[in-house]
Amino acid sequence: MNLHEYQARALLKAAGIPVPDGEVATAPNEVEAIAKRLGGAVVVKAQVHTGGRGKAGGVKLAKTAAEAKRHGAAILGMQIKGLTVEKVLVAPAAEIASESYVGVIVDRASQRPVMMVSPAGGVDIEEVAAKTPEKIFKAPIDPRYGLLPHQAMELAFELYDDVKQVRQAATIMQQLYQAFRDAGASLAEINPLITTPDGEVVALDAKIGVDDNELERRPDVAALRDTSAEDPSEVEAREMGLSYIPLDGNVGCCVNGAGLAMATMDLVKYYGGEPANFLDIGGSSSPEKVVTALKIITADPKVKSILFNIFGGITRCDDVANGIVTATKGAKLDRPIVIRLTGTNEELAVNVLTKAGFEALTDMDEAVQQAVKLAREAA
Amino acid sequence: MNLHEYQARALLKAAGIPVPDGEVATAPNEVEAIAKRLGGAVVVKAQVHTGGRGKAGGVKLAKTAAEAKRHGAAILGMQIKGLTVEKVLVAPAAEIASESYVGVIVDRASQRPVMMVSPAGGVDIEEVAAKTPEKIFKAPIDPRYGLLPHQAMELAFELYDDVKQVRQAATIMQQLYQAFRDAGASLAEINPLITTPDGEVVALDAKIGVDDNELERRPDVAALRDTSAEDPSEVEAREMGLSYIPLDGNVGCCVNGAGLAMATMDLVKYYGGEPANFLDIGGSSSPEKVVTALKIITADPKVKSILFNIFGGITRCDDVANGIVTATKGAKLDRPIVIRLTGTNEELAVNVLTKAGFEALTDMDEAVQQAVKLAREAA
Amino acid sequence: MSIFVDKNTKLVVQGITGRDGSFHTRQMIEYGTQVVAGVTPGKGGQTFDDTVPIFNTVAQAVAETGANTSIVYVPSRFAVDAVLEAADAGVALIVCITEGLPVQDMTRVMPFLAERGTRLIGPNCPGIISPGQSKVGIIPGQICLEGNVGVVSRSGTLTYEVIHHLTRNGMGQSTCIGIGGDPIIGTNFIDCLEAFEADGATEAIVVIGEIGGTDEQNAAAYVSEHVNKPVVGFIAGRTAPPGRRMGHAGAIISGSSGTADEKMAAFDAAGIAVMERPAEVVALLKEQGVAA
Amino acid sequence: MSIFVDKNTKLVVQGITGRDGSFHTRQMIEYGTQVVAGVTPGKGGQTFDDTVPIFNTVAQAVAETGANTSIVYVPSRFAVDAVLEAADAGVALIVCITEGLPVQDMTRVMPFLAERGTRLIGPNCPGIISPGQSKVGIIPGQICLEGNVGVVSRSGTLTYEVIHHLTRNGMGQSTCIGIGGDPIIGTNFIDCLEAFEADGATEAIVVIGEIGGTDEQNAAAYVSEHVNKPVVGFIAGRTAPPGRRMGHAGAIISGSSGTADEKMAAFDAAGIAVMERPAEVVALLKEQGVAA
Repeated sequence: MNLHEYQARALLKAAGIPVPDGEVATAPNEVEAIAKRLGGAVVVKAQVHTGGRGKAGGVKLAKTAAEAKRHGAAILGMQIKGLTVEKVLVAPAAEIASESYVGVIVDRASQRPVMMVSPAGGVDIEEVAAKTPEKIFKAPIDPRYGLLPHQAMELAFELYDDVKQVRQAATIMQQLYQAFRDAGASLAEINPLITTPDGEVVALDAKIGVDDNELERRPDVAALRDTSAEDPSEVEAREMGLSYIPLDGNVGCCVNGAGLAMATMDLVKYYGGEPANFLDIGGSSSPEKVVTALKIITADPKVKSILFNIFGGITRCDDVANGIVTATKGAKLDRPIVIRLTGTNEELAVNVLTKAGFEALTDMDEAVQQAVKLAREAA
Repeated sequence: MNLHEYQARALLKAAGIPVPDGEVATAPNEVEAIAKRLGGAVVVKAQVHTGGRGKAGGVKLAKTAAEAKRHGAAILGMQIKGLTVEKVLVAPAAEIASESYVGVIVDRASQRPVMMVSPAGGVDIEEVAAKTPEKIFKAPIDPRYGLLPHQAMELAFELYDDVKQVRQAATIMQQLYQAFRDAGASLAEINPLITTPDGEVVALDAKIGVDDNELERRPDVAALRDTSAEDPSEVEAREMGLSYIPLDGNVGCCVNGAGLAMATMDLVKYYGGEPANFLDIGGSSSPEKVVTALKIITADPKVKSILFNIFGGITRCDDVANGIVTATKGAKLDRPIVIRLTGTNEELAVNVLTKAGFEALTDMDEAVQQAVKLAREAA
Repeated sequence: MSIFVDKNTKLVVQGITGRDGSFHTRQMIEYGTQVVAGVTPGKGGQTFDDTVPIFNTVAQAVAETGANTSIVYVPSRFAVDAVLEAADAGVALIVCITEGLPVQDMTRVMPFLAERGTRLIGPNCPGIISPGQSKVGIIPGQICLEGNVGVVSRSGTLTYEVIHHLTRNGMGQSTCIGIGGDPIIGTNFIDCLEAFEADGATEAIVVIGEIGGTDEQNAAAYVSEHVNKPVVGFIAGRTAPPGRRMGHAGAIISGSSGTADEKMAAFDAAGIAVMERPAEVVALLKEQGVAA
Repeated sequence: MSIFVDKNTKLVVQGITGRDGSFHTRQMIEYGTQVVAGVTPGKGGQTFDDTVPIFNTVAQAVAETGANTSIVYVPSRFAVDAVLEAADAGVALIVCITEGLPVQDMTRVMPFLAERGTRLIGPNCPGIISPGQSKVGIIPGQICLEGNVGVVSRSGTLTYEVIHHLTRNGMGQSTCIGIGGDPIIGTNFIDCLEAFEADGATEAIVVIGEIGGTDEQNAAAYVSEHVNKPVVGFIAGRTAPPGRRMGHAGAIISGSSGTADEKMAAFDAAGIAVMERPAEVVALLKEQGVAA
């Protein structure tokens, strides 16, 4: 789960990191009021879960409250990479003497958190890593000890010469790691970490990604989820325990297991089609989950054919078959469906489906080819 | 630094451990008022930094508030092992179904904290360990992980059969370890941990010893120090950075270094005398410290002769000499003094002392023998 | 022969009386796995299905039954401690089926296991099966066949799909292992490749990867240096969009890194025959000289 | 020869510009110790007394100067991290003079050092000197004499007293080491006994213990099994009352355990000649056949 910039800023502030003031607005009038309260020039920043806000026109500088209001009106409601801007952050425009990057991630290869810093801040850090890797400095963190003071100091000396700024940055890194721990984050970064003309070290922009597996034990963090910033179908799927990601194609996929779901999408593409979504109904599937899955898939107007690919293990094929039958009992499906089932209770499932007038296949390649063909014919 | 029972109870309560109500009183009237508030039978317990309160008559059961007041009057002001009782804890008398012991200490041998439990609670745990070691169960704690849930459960299954009580005890152990961590303790124990007739697990008495080295960074814990419960001369010594422990002998000792101070005491005994105290003036000694040291030693009426034993290293012998001269400038010492100095700036020191009319020796055995002889002559 | 589990595997089931634990314990026993003990705190002294003794703690179970392997079915909020408990009790292998373990917790679990020399498979995995010998996990026994192909995968049902093709075509398996879909897992591809290479019963290896991370690239490098047996590979997620978790917590393309194309290229460069479709597994193995 | 420090010791001083650090650095240089670097964050690039380069971090100091040993003089609230920093920087030996380190912190420091194979002497110790070769700490150099008696002690000035007797009587020392007065210390009696036993220059060993803990008892057991060189011992605190800390955080009799009598009895049982007074050290060594 990604947090909005304003949420991440609040967590960093709570951890003691110096962050400029700033408030969130959902309407141009609010933007104006906040800008007045702050006084001076402000920056109006779209709060959406995607990068490249600046390039898309979602970040604007305003010298007056009236100008801030105009920017607010332009940015609120704007579409950035398919997401609608519902909120903007209004913050004082900072004077910047230098820009650095400070971030902590869980590194898969070393199986540890790693603190990374770069004196080349304010730009895409992946680009820095790719083009000038010598400008990235890392400290592996033993999570049993946390980020040790000397590790933070060693990194901070790569950013600054002034020992006062070095100590400030080292403290900020330790606070950032603490925020990362406390939020159950998989990523927490400050980009840029700036120095002001009078030498203070301040976090200007913040990004925190939370490990979904942490949410159960961190209700305060879970409460930060902003479903208004998400696709409603994804929200509905998640609430039913389904894993759903909409895509651009026309073959709606419903699969048990993430790997098989990806392999199914890939096979759709292999046979000349385009998958309309990733959808994993999970291990312990019930007929109810299948009903929801079908509802979500059919709600997508781009979908021209529906493909079920089920390899029964814990998932019982008859549960899936019953779900399909239940979901289509009221209203007949308006798009063709191809069902592939094999494994646990395969025979029961075929029985259920045949009785309800559905055909059931057992071979994955055959099913995918048929679904692609039907989508092409319907298009 | 040892905490009083009532302070330890408060820390455990703050950590979430079920502890019966109870309040502290310094006067019999207060005892009565608390007993009234609590209602029912109460126990009045002397709050002193020593064991064996019960045997000394410092713990009494009262059925009525009036009886509680009488007990309060008897116990307040009582002497237990040389300590005056200034405070009593008044707590409800608990009904006890079973008594266990739960404690955590820093184990020197394994260099780890160790959680210890015993179903034989309510008695001196050292005795249990000596006589029935099979009734003591231990779990070494990796401080990087803390007391793990399964470790607490394993120990709790040694105390109880009922899984509800097992879980309660396991939770209490984890809370106890947390309190131990948070207080910077070297020991934290609950003895007894009782079950009530209706099956609840409750901490009846608590003991916490804090590592003095933790106090600098834990001002809240340091604030719990009750100097009224200590020997005033020890308090004064500590505030000057001296380490002082009064004993029963008549040769007052002033030494630099703890090991040498003990060896000096031992040598006093070896030559037939009795040391009046342990006193280490520490490494970086100043004339001021020496003045305080002499003041503390001479304030003890049992002291018949004074022995300085200084091996100069970081400690400069002339600092010590100047301290002795300063301290005796106003009023001549009313007891004989023997001074042994060797090491850093020995010659300067001898000069200073000789000018002021003191003799200076360089051999430890010789000095100790002289001090013992002088004490014996004065006695 | 086989890797990690075999006829000598003596299993303790953590969470044996739970919904998943009891169901799969019966399946494992039916398959022939030596399930010697179960653990549910407070049920110590009882017996599961009149056959398996239940203990309050893993330490007791190990002491009483000599269990050398543990499987964890407990709910996610208890699973981290269950793994640590099994490691403290001294089992050599822990298989953690439970999903949903926080990744920061896993960064603390791994050095704990390393200090004790304990192998973990998973979490969030289907477990491991050595056909004809022992099944520790949830891989359906009836789709497997005793044989000489080693299968290792980050996935569950996709693995079944591949195993299914092998079995239908008479290609049995030495061991099939699902290493799990999380970003941090106890046993990775290289661990399995090393074991398969050393295993006398394994003649060829199937590696099933997916997007996210660099485990497949590392595996490829390992294969080209240390593996002499034929290796066939598949990568799921060629159509996955970047920046989105595809069900598995670990299946995410971060920026431009961890794509299927990059992994397939790494396989190819290492001499691993890359399948375009799961159904190609049999044909590719035959091309590598493996007999059905 | 000697133990732990010698002519090849290249020392980095942590806290070189502090009050104690600067004073003792000058003393060590005067004694002949190779002080190759100092560390004070923010003073990197400066030079101490025009001779010793100062660095911002220990890692830099080690990288630039090849320092293999570190000494910690920083105030107690920074000392734990200073020790960890030196270990991370890869020095083989850390001597921590600073006192006042919380014992719970030490329980976390010890496994950190063990993982890195770093030896710690101290904390709360006077350090170590190999007369004529190198002095790392605060033991006064002028009271020492090159020779073949190894001295190990939990104390500071009491050790000086014993060394003084040795030197005045012509009995030189191979190495004198103060292991510190805290309950948890990096190097204990056994570590030193093992090293002295293996050291060609050491012919006899003096062990100076005190009340509290069981280190002396363990040392005695070790001596009777593994040490063939003559050992002479002293225990301070025969007159110490139980339950009181005698200056050193570790010098406390808990209940009835850790008394001087019990330690002296253990020494005696192990064949260690026990001094009644520090002044007896020379006579007892001579009885053991050590020549002045």
